[in-house]
Amino acid sequence: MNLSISLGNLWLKNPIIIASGVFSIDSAPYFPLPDIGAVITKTITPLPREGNPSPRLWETTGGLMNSIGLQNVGLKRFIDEELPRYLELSLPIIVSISGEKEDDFPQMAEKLKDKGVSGLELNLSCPNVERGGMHFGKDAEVVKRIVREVKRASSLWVMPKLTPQAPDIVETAQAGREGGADAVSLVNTFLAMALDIKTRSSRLGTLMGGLSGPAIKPIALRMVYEVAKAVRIPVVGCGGIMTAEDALEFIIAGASAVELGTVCLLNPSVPSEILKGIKEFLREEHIGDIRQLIGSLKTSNNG
Amino acid sequence: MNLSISLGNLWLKNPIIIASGVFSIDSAPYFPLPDIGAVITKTITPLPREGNPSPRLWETTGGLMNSIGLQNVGLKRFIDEELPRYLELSLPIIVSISGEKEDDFPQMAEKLKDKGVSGLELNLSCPNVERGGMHFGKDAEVVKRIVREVKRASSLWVMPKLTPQAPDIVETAQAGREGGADAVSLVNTFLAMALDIKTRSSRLGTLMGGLSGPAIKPIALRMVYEVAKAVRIPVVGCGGIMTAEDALEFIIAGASAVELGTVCLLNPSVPSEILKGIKEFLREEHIGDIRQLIGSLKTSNNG
Amino acid sequence: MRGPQKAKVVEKSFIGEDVFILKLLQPFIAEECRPGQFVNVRCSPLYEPLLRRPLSIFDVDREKGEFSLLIRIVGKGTKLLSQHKEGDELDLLGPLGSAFPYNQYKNPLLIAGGIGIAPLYFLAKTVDHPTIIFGAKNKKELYTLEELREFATVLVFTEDGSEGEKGMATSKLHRLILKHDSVFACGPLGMLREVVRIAKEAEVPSFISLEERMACGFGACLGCAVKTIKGYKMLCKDGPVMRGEEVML
Amino acid sequence: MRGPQKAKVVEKSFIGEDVFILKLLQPFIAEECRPGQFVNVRCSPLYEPLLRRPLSIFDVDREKGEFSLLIRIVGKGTKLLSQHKEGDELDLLGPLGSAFPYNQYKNPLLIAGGIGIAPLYFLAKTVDHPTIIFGAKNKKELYTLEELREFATVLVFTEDGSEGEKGMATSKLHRLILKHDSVFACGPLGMLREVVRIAKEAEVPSFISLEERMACGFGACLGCAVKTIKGYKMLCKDGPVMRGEEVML
Ligand SMILES: Cc1cc2nc3c(=O)[nH]c(=O)nc-3n(C[C@H](O)[C@H](O)[C@H](O)COP(=O)(O)OP(=O)(O)OC[C@H]3O[C@@H](n4cnc5c(N)ncnc54)[C@H](O)[C@@H]3O)c2cc1C
Ligand SMILES: Cc1cc2nc3c(=O)[nH]c(=O)nc-3n(C[C@H](O)[C@H](O)[C@H](O)COP(=O)(O)OP(=O)(O)OC[C@H]3O[C@@H](n4cnc5c(N)ncnc54)[C@H](O)[C@@H]3O)c2cc1C
Ligand SMILES: Cc1cc2nc3c(=O)[nH]c(=O)nc-3n(C[C@H](O)[C@H](O)[C@H](O)COP(=O)(O)O)c2cc1C
Ligand SMILES: Cc1cc2nc3c(=O)[nH]c(=O)nc-3n(C[C@H](O)[C@H](O)[C@H](O)COP(=O)(O)O)c2cc1C
Ligand code: FES
Ligand code: FES
Repeated sequence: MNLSISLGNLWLKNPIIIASGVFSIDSAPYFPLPDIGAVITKTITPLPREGNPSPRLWETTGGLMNSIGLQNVGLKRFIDEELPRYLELSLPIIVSISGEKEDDFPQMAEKLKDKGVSGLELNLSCPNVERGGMHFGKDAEVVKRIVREVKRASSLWVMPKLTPQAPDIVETAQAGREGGADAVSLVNTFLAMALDIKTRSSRLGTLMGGLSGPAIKPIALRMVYEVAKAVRIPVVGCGGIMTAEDALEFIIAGASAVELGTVCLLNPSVPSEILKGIKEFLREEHIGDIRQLIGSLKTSNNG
Repeated sequence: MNLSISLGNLWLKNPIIIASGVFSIDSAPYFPLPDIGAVITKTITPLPREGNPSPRLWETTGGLMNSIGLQNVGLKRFIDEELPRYLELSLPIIVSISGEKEDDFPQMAEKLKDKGVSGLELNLSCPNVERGGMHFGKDAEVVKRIVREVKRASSLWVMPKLTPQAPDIVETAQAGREGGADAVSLVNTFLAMALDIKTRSSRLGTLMGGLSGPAIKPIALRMVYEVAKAVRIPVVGCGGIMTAEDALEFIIAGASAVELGTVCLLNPSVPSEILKGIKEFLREEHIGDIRQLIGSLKTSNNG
Repeated sequence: MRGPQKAKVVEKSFIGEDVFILKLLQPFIAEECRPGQFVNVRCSPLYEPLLRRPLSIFDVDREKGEFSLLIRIVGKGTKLLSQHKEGDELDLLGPLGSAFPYNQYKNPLLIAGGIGIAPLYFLAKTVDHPTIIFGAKNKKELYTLEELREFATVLVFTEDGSEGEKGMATSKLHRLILKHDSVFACGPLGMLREVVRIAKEAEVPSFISLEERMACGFGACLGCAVKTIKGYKMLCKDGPVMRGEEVML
Repeated sequence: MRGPQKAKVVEKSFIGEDVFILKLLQPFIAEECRPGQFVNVRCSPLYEPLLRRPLSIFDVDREKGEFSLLIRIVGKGTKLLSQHKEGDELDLLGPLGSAFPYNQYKNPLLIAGGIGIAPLYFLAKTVDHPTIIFGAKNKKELYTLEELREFATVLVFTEDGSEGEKGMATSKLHRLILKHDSVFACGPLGMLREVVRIAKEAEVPSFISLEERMACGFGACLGCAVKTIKGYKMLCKDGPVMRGEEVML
């Protein structure tokens, strides 16, 4: 049975990727590393960021809202202190990067290019200070430019991560491909709010947070389907995946691999359970190669 | 204690509105009519529609996907057979209308203008056959034009219902106001998918369905906040409201009234429970008039 | 107003590995319900599962104001229901839907497949001198057979022959049906198709209890559409009991 | 790998209207845990509530491989936990977080407010000749006071004077603290602020167990941020026991 897949030039032994923001190098002992296809780091920015004030979490029906605020040690300390430890995990390591202006992305890529990482995920769901705080990922032209500059600055494998707040996520994905992306991942969290009715203020330390978890799965799945159908580079699906069945739905809808986010927080062993479930399904269905499932959705009977 | 609110020219004894699609005239006995501020009918189209093939429902974590497909008896039979029974309920009746081309909207408004209804909600989350099936509500210019033509064709109170699939929901709301809308309501369902991994096909009789219920609440609340902040006409909030606390969150975020959708399907008595909860809250907080709460969100401490 | 009601769990008893009977105290429903109708039950006070679950009325004790449900655990809702204890309160809507037209026919033939016995047990108790064909995979799945035999003529079929005749519930239907003026059935879709086909051939009217995913259960959402020769009907309101000749199975 | 563990419910007993003790069989955690640490518990196999709930280790019986939690019902997660029966399995992660530095100090003073007794009970059992100030609203909320008195010197305060001295747990702290080389506290935020303030004045190091909303509990999500003089720390990893002087309460 073959479980390996390739995302352009990046080969993974199985399609299970740990999403950005739910793994830290110190928490590695909680994860079943041998069963994981790749790990994406928490998003790194050029300079250290202390993150948002607490509370940073709020639970909703089937969902989790977070406003971590990209807390991270900054690129330099990441490269010096954390990356060597990541590379010891013997797993493909994809570094998630972000910045405050377009130039930050290629500059970071340049510094990461010969450090042994397997690729970059571009977190575009953050405010572009040069553009009045509009998120990079909402403007297809900006996405194309950032991807192109990153590819120019390094020979690394590059995957922009699309935000569901984009006016047209298919267009953004196309722009990524035109910029030279090796793959696209989607979705990042949905911008959301929750209020404390007594204090008339946000439940979080910030006004809004990002919604993740099973609540968003049906919307994320639809977006992955739309993008995979339209764009001719590999798609990595993400959003509310909790079980092997969920992961298989994304693959059938067109994803070549999946990212697990929130579910890792409630159960870091989940990659093993999902891998096992996928294997059982393939066995039961007599499918020898997981790649046969990618995009195998039948849409004939329904519009 | 005052619970009444006004949506432009439309006065409601309380802010609780039954959303389109979860009430039928035959199911009226299941609802606590005296506690309801207004009822919106299931969307009516110019001609009868038989709706989509079954299955039309799929349950997700905290959510409900539906693909009813605007099954309805058509405007003529609605006016002749159903509307008289609606008007007997002694409640403000808002008729939800939709069509397949822009002209359908003013034509329907014209036919409804002297029939005793309290107003119209324009369901813009349906395919525009003149434009390759793109939903009306995704194009701000189209929204403005439809509202303007509807206002021209009748003197009825008009509220476009915004779709969360719009590229920029604030812009669409603005367009509605510019067209002369008396209020805007949001949100309609989120386009979503769910797959049967064994058959590799949709769980619904159609490829996609609309997601509603508590799963979408945090996103809907954020959108209501953004629209209410930007647009100077009353906003009616909708999306995943299950409890009095949820309703109050929408009001604090800027909604003048709320629509209850999915929750009515699991508990048609819920309007009474929510009304009671709102009253208790106002009493505890020593607020004499619900209008004091509208848009009372404090955003000072957080960005 | 016909909103949700509270019902108290009087008794819960497992009668198979994954099948149990829930006896509930709810005088209004016990008084009003007719065989074929169902209740729509909230399985948890939380939002998972979000929707109610439709369950047929299996038995009634009008004097005590009680009625029972016969439930097979198939997923999270029925699992949660199986964890209720005596004294717990359940939130339900009902009675809902159409009943078998038992007083329009003198001599109906009843047919149940497996868990499909649920509405037919109540029906069998309601009609005079009932004859019922009861089919199941095996002896273990002939739920409440003993009790049924106390008041009905039961013809038993099992697929493995572990009780009664070996075969499907419908295997002798074409002969048995001749003595009856109607057929009332509930069971798996395959069985219902056979029932309708045979009844049509014999020119006997058939009434079958169907299943479809539901949200409201009271005709508000138009979610439980069933295709019939007259267009879509709502299973929760126009059904769950429908004329066999009309449904497009 | 340190993934989630299964634990069997050995005993559940209510010790107040909305407070109960859950005794669990889980040899690994019972062996490894130190006072102040917590476990992160899945309250339902479904996704509501979605996240685990952090609960301090209240007592341990290492020989039997058992440990206990003292839980107050405040919402849906703790409510679901209260419905577990003996023999049920629970899914939990732990032991997590930092412990009180009980072996670095000879003569600590323990202070608990209400349900804050949970980690301090275990701590009191661990240190030699413990002295503990135990405050609560009233007598009823002095959970496990009797048991505590069997092995500790307990100074009791209640706000309504229904047991011990009338007043707050911290009312005499400025005097009592002088005989001790450290303070270990858990309780409501107001109390902790007072403890830290008084300890600072007395120049005695204080260690307090804090609360913050958590998702993972093992340092992965950076969600449980607590502001300290050294920037944000993660309560689940750098805490829940933190140095009073460092936290910005
Ligand atoms: C009118 C009516 C009467 C019924 N009476 C009974 C009864 O008396 N006893 C009984 O045990 N069951 C009865 N059912 C079926 C029962 O409603 C389903 O088994 C139940 O809803 C499953 O819920 P769940 O949460 O346990 O399973 P889920 O987790 O929702 O699903 C488990 C499996 O059951 C399927 N399923 C879910 N809902 C339905 C449904 N409405 N119809 C068919 N399959 C479904 C799902 O597709 C899935 O494969 C009846 C159904 C209807 C429509
Ligand atoms: C390290 C740590 C140890 C704890 N130890 C214990 C213990 O031993 N015994 C005990 O009874 N409780 C303890 N708590 C508190 C316990 O975690 C919360 O009471 C529980 O998570 C509430 O869950 P719920 O689903 O019942 O309530 P919810 O429905 O989630 O919320 C009910 C109320 O509790 C508040 N709440 C929810 N989570 C927390 C939290 N983490 N901290 C503070 N308030 C919260 C909510 O804001 C809300 O007002 C501890 C908390 C932490 C962080
Ligand atoms: C606590 C938390 C922190 C996150 N941090 C990041 C991040 O730093 N960078 C990023 O691109 N996405 C981040 N995400 C988003 C996830 O990677 C993922 O896209 C999203 O949560 C949807 O997937 P899920 O529903 O499986 O969680 C974060 C999500 C959570 C819950
Ligand atoms: C079964 C069902 C049918 C619906 N039909 C309509 C409809 O005909 N017209 C419309 O504008 N919205 C329709 N809606 C959308 C609701 O009015 C509402 O906008 C949406 O469900 C979000 O609110 P909720 O989460 O409270 O359900 C329907 C929703 C459901 C669940
Ligand atoms: S379930 Fe809602 S109409 Fe039948
Ligand atoms: S709860 Fe996730 S880092 Fe502390």
